[in-house]
Amino acid sequence: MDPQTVTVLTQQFFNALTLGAIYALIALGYTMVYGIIELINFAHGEIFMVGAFIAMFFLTSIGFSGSIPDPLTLAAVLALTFLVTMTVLGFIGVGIERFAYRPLRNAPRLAPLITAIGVSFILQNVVQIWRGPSPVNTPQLLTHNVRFDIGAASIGYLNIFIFLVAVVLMVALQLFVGRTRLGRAMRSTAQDREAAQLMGVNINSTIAITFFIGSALAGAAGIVYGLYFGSIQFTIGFVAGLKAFTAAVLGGIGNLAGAALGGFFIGFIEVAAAQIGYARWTPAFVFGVLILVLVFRPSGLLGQPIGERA
Amino acid sequence: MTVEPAVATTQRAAAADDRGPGTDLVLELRGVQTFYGQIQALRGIDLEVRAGEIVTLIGGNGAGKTTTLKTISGLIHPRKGQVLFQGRDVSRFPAHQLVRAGIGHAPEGRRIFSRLTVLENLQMGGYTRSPAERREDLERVMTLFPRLRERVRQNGGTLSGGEQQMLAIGRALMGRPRLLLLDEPSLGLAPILVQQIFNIIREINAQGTTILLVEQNALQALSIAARGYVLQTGRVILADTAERLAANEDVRRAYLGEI
Amino acid sequence: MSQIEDLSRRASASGGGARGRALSPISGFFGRHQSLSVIVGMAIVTTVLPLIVLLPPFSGFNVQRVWLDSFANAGVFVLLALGLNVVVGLAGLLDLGYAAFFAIGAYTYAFGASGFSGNDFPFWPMLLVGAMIAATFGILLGAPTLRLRGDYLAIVTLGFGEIVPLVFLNAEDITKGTNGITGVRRPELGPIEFTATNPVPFYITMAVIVTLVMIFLYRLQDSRLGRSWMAIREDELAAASNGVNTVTTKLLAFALGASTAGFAGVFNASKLTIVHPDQFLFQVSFTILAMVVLGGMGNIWGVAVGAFTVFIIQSVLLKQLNGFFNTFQVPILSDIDFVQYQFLLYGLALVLMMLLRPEGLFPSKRRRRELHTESDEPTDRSPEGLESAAVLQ
Amino acid sequence: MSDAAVAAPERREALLRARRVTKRFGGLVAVRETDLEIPAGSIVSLIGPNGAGKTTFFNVLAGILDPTGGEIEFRGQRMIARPVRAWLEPVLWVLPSVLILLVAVAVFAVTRSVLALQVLVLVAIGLLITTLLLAIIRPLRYRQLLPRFGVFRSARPNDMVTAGVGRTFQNIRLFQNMTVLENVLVGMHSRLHSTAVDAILNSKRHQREEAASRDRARQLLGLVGLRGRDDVIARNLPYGDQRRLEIARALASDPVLLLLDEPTAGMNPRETSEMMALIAKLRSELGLTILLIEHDMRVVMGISDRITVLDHGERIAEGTPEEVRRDPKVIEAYLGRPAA
Repeated sequence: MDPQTVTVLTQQFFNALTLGAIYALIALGYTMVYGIIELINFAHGEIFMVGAFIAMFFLTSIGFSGSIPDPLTLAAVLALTFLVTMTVLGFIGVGIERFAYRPLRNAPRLAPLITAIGVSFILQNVVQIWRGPSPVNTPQLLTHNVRFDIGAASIGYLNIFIFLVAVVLMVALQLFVGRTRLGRAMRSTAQDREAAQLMGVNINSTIAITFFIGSALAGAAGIVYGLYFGSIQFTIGFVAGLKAFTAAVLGGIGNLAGAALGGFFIGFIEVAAAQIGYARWTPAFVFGVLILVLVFRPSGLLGQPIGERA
Repeated sequence: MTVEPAVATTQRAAAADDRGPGTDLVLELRGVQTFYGQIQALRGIDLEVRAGEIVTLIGGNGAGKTTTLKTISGLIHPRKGQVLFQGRDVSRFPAHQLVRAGIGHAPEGRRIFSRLTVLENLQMGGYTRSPAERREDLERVMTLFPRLRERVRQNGGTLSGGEQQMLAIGRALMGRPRLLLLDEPSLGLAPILVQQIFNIIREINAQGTTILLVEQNALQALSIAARGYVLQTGRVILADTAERLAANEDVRRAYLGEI
Repeated sequence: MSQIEDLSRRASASGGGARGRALSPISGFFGRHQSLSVIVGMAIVTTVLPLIVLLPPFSGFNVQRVWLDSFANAGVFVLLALGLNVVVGLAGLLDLGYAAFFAIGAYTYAFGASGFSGNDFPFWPMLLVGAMIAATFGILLGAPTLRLRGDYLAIVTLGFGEIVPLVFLNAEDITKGTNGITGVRRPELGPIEFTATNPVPFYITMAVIVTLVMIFLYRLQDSRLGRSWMAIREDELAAASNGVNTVTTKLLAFALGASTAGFAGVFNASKLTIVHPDQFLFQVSFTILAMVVLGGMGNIWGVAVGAFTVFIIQSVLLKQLNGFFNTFQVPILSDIDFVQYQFLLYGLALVLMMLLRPEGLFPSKRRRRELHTESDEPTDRSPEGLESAAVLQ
Repeated sequence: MSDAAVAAPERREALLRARRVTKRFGGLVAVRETDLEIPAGSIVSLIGPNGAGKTTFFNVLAGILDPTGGEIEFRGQRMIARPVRAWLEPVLWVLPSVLILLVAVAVFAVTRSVLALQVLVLVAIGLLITTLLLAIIRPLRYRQLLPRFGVFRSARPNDMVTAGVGRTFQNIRLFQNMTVLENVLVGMHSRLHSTAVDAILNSKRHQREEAASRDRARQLLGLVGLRGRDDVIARNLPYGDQRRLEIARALASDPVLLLLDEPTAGMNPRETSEMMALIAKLRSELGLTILLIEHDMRVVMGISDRITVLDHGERIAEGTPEEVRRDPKVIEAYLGRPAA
């Protein structure tokens, strides 16, 4: 292989990793909510989009609209942005659950699904009215120009940062769900809500926590999306949400590790499609993958066979 | 919640006997009416359970036995009437608060968490308790059910029917209930296991837990219970001591399978 | 409301044939002669509508000609909603990419009869061709995915609904991409002229088509197939265990829905004389879904009325409202661009509808029964719990 | 049951024959290498503790679960076995048309004939649609073709119903919001022939069939004791009647073999003996063969010709009620003491 190709491929590899990290973060929310109340939260993609807007709004309103050269300030601002955005988004998620989904928790399946679509449109249009229909520039705290070299390829610190953020959040989530008392309560609630109640688990707050975490993760994805692409629009949630959902299904819905894996997989498919010159067709590739997975392995790559659910 | 210390003390086997049955009402239902939507399942249930007793509910399918238990444990709320637990009206309490208050419920069909390990299932049973208490209770339950100790790392779903029932009862005990509601503990078990489960129930009772038992196998249930209530279409039609119920002609004909 | 519910339930519980149909001699007659009642109903509606718009306040919005034109356009959406109702309301499958089939029908006709393609196939047979091609795509999409549980299907259809406009947009050589195909031929029928200036032929044609489709749907609903749809909606596994081939049955619903959309697509293309990827975006699928939900899933008349009302509100009233408030200089209100809020309103309407009146404005009796299945009904799960999921493998 | 009835099945041929059926869920073996033979005209019971795999075995028989191993013959025809290369099936749907498409490209590359390309592509699309339709409608011929490609997929539940196996569920699964009559009519589905087109055109055949099926449904309702309840919403029926309705619904498909999953679950002794009488009547009057899962030992011992005992997914005994009752393995694992 000639060096040129190697360079391009290395850089594309890191692009895919970054994109995958964003999808993975969104996919986690889908998978968590689905795992606990078996609802495809259609509004989740829009929550991600709202996250991107809130991060932008927060940064500009505290007076940062360009790159921050000083690493300490940068770290502080980033940490603050993550904290604020994720908290706000978490509460938005909890609010949506409280008012739009909880009343329908025992209704036929179609009802909350339709509500979710309704919520998704509300969020989209509220943002459209708030910020207008055209793309909005986001503060580029960490520009793509800050890079380091690996051989012939140069990698942006931003790519590394996004990847690390995603991995840290995912590991933290995995530990939380797998090891803690609250995580156990979440898993029990997912399996048998009534039995969990009889153990003393407050179902409503457990489900609310699930929404909080899922939405906060989508918020994190929104922040890094803004940082990475530099421009956001009210429509980004819809397509990103679909791709992330595909990622969740691909990995096996309800399975956290699967969602992460699926996210990265989708990231790689997209970058590969762009690399061979079919960027405009990426949604088609992604949904092709979705349909193939559903036909041949509906339980996803890491999901347990559906029959095993008891 | 000031109930916790009280629960702890009454756990001691002696506590109930000291005061003597009849004086210490753990549970009282007054004219409880429960609905599923428009359909009335309970049409005014009155019953009481005293500390240290085993009380059993008998009745055909649809008589409202399971609904009565669900109403007590707060899974459904009564539309009319009161559920008094240790003298306090708890009819509006959500289920998870009643667990803290001291009501344990091993529901029909066992309902163990099949994708959690046996240990995690038991830990879930002690969800409302402190880590130290949980460890202590874990030891107690494992002693009661040695089979569970052998299978601590296994997923709940891989246990046999009898082991699952043990896990379900053990899990309910992990919350240190003052009152344990058991719904059809022998359902679907091999006849050979049924006796074993009843022995365990008796043992739990002897250790100081008050038990309200719903059982298809009315004969067995009456053999270990102090008193029983016969339910029919959501009403109590007969209430008496277990011996007298077991001797009652109508009961024998309708529920004990003597045709 | 709960008391009424209670009464009606008690009435039905106590049995007897006194339920619904025999309420009064008139409704009893129309209950037995559904086709006749549809024909009479549609005839009345078709005659009355052009007259009503001559009266204020409707005459204030538009002249009669424009109104009739809107009604013909509304008919397209009534058709679409009726088709989606088969999928969502009768068979209980959530199709979120329904506009894709609409697009396929429209582009089929655009390829078949337009200046751009150079072909000039006659309109009337193309109506059926468009319907069949859309149905074929419905089958192609449904065959592998209908075995899945409902919400997966929703996502797959959503994806399909994204891909189809994308294909029409990107395959520029054959679709002229974003420009769309213009110069699509209008229908021809002997001496009757279908022109942009004379909406009457379109209006009448549409009324006839809607009448026929409604009759067909009512008959289907009461047939063996309609019962199977109902059974699948209630309990798929039990339906399969009673001999219903669930995949075929669902697929048939899917194909019927798709063909109705294809049919509407051909009609729409010939009426607007232009097809364009933007006509078939997700928003269109969403609008149709809103129409079905608001009208009352499963109720054929209800859905038709719902679709008609929503379309008229959206395409006539909201647009006119701006002009109206501007003319009279109403403070605040004159600054609002109501059309921009359209989808926000749909979203709100969907959410509120599901929360407050999930059976829709004009519900079917059966749907109401289902949706008011009480929330705390005991959920009977077999201890082994395998049954419900097993059929989905 | 008389002794004659007990002895007779030995000489009859087996209506259904299950060989070494295994079903695994992940690591859990629910059924292991279990054999079962149901002689025509007999009543066979499947007993064992919960979790012994009875319902799983039942679901395999009914075509709901694919077995991990073993096979099931019904009336001498292999209906159910472990799926072999089932993933090939969707590939087979599209393979012919893809081949033609490739040929089209090849022809175009050589001859540059646009017409040939268009024709071949059209043929490919037509073929694709045809194969898909065939795959969906799946007439018998198509299914018989599959084994030649090394593909075997078990009969689906509806195929089993068409072949003559009716079933009921342990936890009643009626169509709750449909009327009693409609429930039975759905059960009749596989025996009706009018198509969607018939319905749309309201053809004579359709009208005749609808009328006839309603009469037949009422007849069946009479048989199980639900006469005159046609228009009651199923979920408003009392529990015992729901069980009866479920049986009527299963009978509507004219089954040869009826699978009853705990038909007396949750019934009091009086209802139980009524149900036993009904089951006996189904055999004597309709000539049905019956397989039932049951816990109530009085029902099992009183009604069965043969009994199969499952424990931990394995068959531990098989025989007449008397043999099973005395079998030491059964006593040890299940009964505990000679059954009353």
